[in-house]
Amino acid sequence: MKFKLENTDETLEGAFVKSLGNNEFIIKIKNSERNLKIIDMSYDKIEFMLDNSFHTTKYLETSTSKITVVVDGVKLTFNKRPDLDKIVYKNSGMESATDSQVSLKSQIPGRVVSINVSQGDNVKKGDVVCVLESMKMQVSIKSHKDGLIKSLKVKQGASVAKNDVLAEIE
Amino acid sequence: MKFKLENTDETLEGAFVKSLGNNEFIIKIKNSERNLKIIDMSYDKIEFMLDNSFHTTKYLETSTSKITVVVDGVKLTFNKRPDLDKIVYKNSGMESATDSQVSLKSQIPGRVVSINVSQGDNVKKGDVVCVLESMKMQVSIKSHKDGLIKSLKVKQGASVAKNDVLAEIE
Amino acid sequence: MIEKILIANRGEIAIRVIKTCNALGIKSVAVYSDEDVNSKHVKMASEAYHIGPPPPGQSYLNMEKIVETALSCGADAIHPGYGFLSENADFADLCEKKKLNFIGPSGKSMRLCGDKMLCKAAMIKAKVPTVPGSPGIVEEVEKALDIAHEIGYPVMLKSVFGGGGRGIRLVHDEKELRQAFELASGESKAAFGKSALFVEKFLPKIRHIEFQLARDKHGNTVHIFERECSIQRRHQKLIEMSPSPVVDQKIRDEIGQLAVNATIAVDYLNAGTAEFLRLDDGTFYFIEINARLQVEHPVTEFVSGLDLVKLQIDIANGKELPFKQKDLKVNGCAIECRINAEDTFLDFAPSTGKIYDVNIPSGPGVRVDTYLYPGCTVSPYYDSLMGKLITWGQNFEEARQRMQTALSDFYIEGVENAIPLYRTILDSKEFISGDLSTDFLDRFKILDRLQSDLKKEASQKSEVALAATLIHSEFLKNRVKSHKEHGIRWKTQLDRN
Amino acid sequence: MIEKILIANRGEIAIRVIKTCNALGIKSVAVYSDEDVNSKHVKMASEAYHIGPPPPGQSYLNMEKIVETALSCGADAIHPGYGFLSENADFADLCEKKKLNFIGPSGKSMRLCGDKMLCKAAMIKAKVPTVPGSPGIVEEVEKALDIAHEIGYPVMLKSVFGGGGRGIRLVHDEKELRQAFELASGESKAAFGKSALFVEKFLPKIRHIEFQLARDKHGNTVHIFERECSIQRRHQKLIEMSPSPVVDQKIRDEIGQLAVNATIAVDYLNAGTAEFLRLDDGTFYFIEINARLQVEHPVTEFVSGLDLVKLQIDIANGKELPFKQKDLKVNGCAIECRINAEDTFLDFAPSTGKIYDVNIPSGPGVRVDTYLYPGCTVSPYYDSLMGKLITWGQNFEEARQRMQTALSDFYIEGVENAIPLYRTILDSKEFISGDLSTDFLDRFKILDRLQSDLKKEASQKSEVALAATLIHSEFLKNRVKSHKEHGIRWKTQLDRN
Repeated sequence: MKFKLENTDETLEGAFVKSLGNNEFIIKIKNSERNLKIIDMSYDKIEFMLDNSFHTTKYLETSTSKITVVVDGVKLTFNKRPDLDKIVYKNSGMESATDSQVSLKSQIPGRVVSINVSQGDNVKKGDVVCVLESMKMQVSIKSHKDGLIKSLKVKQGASVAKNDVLAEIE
Repeated sequence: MKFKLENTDETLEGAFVKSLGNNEFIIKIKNSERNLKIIDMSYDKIEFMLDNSFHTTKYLETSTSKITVVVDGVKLTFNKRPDLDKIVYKNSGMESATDSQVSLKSQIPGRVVSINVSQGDNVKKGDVVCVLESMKMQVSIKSHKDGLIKSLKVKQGASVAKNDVLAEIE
Repeated sequence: MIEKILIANRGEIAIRVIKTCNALGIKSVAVYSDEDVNSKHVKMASEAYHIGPPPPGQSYLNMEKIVETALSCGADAIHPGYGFLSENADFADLCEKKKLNFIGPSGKSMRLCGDKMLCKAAMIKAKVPTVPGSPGIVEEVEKALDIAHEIGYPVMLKSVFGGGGRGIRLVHDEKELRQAFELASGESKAAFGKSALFVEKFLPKIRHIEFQLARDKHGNTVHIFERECSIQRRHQKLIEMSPSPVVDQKIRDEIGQLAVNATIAVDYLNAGTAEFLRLDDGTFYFIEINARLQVEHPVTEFVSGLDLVKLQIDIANGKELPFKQKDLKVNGCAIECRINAEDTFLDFAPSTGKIYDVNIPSGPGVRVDTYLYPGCTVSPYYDSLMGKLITWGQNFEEARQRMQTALSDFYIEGVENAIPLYRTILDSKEFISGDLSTDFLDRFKILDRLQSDLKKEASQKSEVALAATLIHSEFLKNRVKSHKEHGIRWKTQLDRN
Repeated sequence: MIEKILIANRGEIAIRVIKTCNALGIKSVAVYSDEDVNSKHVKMASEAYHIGPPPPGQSYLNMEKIVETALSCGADAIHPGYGFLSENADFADLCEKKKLNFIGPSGKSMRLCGDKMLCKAAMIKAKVPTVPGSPGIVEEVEKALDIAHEIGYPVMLKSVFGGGGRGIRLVHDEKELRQAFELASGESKAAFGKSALFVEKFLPKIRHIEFQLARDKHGNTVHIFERECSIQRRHQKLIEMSPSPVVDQKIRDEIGQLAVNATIAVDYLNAGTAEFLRLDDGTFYFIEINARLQVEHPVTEFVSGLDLVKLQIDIANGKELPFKQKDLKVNGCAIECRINAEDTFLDFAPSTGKIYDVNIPSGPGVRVDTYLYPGCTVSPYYDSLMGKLITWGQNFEEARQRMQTALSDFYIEGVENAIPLYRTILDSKEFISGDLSTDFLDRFKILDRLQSDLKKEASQKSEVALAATLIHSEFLKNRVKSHKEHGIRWKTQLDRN
């Protein structure tokens, strides 16, 4: 297996080398052999010693293309397809919407308090499209680009989940 | 269901009366109706409101004849056969061996450090039969009655579990 | 004497009050909405009563229902916690009318504290210095624009109601002021049924320093030192500490006396807080009295050794304060980090959902007040405070080190939270040197540093993560889906040779 | 300066040391036997090394292996905790020889403290009053019988080694003395390879009061107040507190000075404890110096505000004590209950096994030092101390109330423990009034009261238990077996109408 740390040139490669029995293994990371001892394992959690340090890992999400793990409290995501091998940081704040996207999505769960635009309106990037309420706070949802409100997907009073589409802007 | 609190004359009787839906029920305890609302339930633990107080119960041991529950941290055992309905107290210290018992059992887990009697010896109640070591302590196991050592069931150096028979004394 | 207290609140503060009730042998009564049937305060209280559906207006803000519940279950007192009805003068009055001992100030005093304009006037009379700004309430946006124009942008738009940072908005120009005015009116109307905003000069690089107060029915009044609460986001406190790095005993005595004067000026009763702004030149301005127990009261408990909830109950029972001002000495240093359910990188937007796993730190000088347990839910209906991590040390450095260790041990799975942010802040030389201000996060580009810290941390853990991924592909790959679906915890069959 | 500490111990004390290491940025190294691969200290340390099979003699007492591990992993210091090698002078010497900074006294001083006879002589020379008793070691049981006859029964048979109450036996007659002599020799030989017993007059209704000591490499010596440790079973402490109800500042100064003199008399280094017996007439007799950190050190940490492990590390680094005797003031009151795995009603016999569930209390003024977590194991190979519950209050009554609340919240499923006993003790008027002595349990028939309390509690909970049993028979009866076997946690299908 091979993957790359995003925004760095560091490449990581690893493989199982052999079993020593008694839940101990030799693995290879970055061409050096390391001792791995599995202490406990359940469907979503593994406790192991890597050389002489204890680690807890939880598998939050696993699919054929990626795996999200929490290692000693630190969350990391690997894309497993070779062409996409990389770690995507949690909380990187880098996945904001771009101009090419049509959908304005809600990044928080909440209730729609007001809708400030109508279908067919022209909006500029940063204009308030609607206002959501969650945890006693009112949060203005702003247009992610200049464009025309093609359609509104929510009504006043409705509840929206995170990533629900609020409006389509072209 | 009916059972008796040991050492008291208090008798408890209870039954389900009806379901109110939404996990709420009317039950009857000591002839008075009580409101029961089940909050959460797994195979060995139940959380419920009885009238207006929250309770957690864990089922430690359940069989056809008895059930041991921990109610809000307090352990109680019910014998369910009608002729034996009673609560046996945890830690009551009342279940000590009697003269009629032959087997001298270990009440602790440990390792046999020494055996102080031989088969055929006469012992008096309180004489040290053997010494066990557990948790860095040496504990003398004393004869529970006057009698003759019929057989020894353990050897020096052996490990014994709680309730293992150490010797038979007649 | 109070024998049974209904706690008109939820979450960590309800639990906090229950703990003191338990220690004192006082019965505690929880109330809960449909959303909270599984919440920890319900499980811990002696009794618990359902009071309505999830929206606060229909449950935790439903004063008639709460008072009725208290009366029918035989409670003799009500502790309001913070938020919800805690600063609602009508509720305090209603309790008094129904002969329920309201653990807090009188409705009259609360009204005076809550009306920022009347309060300001009382302070000016009592010679307590206040922030220069607009003379009174501004009803129309056009009026606000005029005032802002007069005193110059940026200005702060504030709500007479609210508190805890809510309803405060910084605006830089006319357009922002118009938008903010509309939003603030809306929020205020939604929460309090009416809107009342005012404008104040924006003061740059200020510290938020507040004094804990206590006043008994006999008029004895003390301050229990200051708390520095300058680390904020969107005008809400994130980190609090006592003592403040810029308050020595001389300043403590001086501003503490102003705080005491402020308390007397509004005829305050019970525990409260006088909030001040401190400018870089050392000037203190009174801003408001928070007529309740504060979220950050544990830092004061650590450095004073007092149980403030017990003190509140004693005062409500009519007892005299068991100490004089001179008996109170700051012992060591305490720091609190608020553990909010919010996404640091999404401008601290709320994050809600089920908590799959949680590890709560412990150790010498570590205290955690929280409602979290594995399997609980962080609800979108209520505020984002899941808990508070408080550490104490003989001095600031020891408290800081213990906080760092405890933060590393604090693990919450299920919602975003600011624990990584706090680690970055606590590691910063500016925090260590005490160079604090309410714009700390922006001034030192803390979020950029956090991103770099997270990258570093990810890089440090990458080899371990790789090992874990190897294990996964070797042993678990084909099992996870099916087992997760059935919720089965299984032990793997590794070779046992 | 120390940068990496190997902790030659396990359980709660290893965890305690790791926590201070973490706060100070010092790397921690755990060692573990086969039995402890799943133990919490292994999980928490920066690094962990396997040192042998379960029996202590082959792992935690294997000094060569431990020193070798320390050297190969680059540790520069060793913290011995308590028990195991902590008071082994040869181990201290070996560390010194291998240039490992042993965090404790020198081997020479330890030998003097450990040899109760030499120590007694040193104390007599230093004018520290000691218990009247036998002049030296008694090698033969016949000699012991002669001495006992001379001073009169009952007498105490004690081991020169041991400590923490082990190897101390009260005997009332010749027969008991013979049996006890044999057992004590055996234990001592098993643990230390040799036996050395002595006889002392039994003193009735005594209190056990000890003074925490600290001495740096520059000869600065202080005591950090007393701890009252009179509540015991089989001569082992159950409950400790500071301050003692019978020690005022005058007595503290006076006996504290004796403790300091004792420390200097044996040229002690680092943290230690001078143990005294106090008779009903107020006489104090020195009994021994415990050349290590004590189990009960947290009560002193609470009332002094000090981190004693940090202090130990600072002293080992050659630093001067950062305070003088006059700077140290008792702040409030702290109580500790030892949470042992033992069956109160089986004469406190060990109870071992898997911990299926545990709830650890928390709250203001509550500290828990423990290795317990759900799923861990209490091993028969090591001692029965699973953890310690410590509470602090502004005064004794507040500490006691907090302890009661915390005890009710402490739940351990899997082994017997003394939590119910502590609740009975803490509720007793004799404990509340401070009428303590080492025979407290017998003198006030506490176990009888406990039985009555347990009955009362069971009776109070019987209706709830009945409800739970009804639920079981209605919904779970036929499911428990099969699901438990498969380890499946399932949600029941209740009616959702």
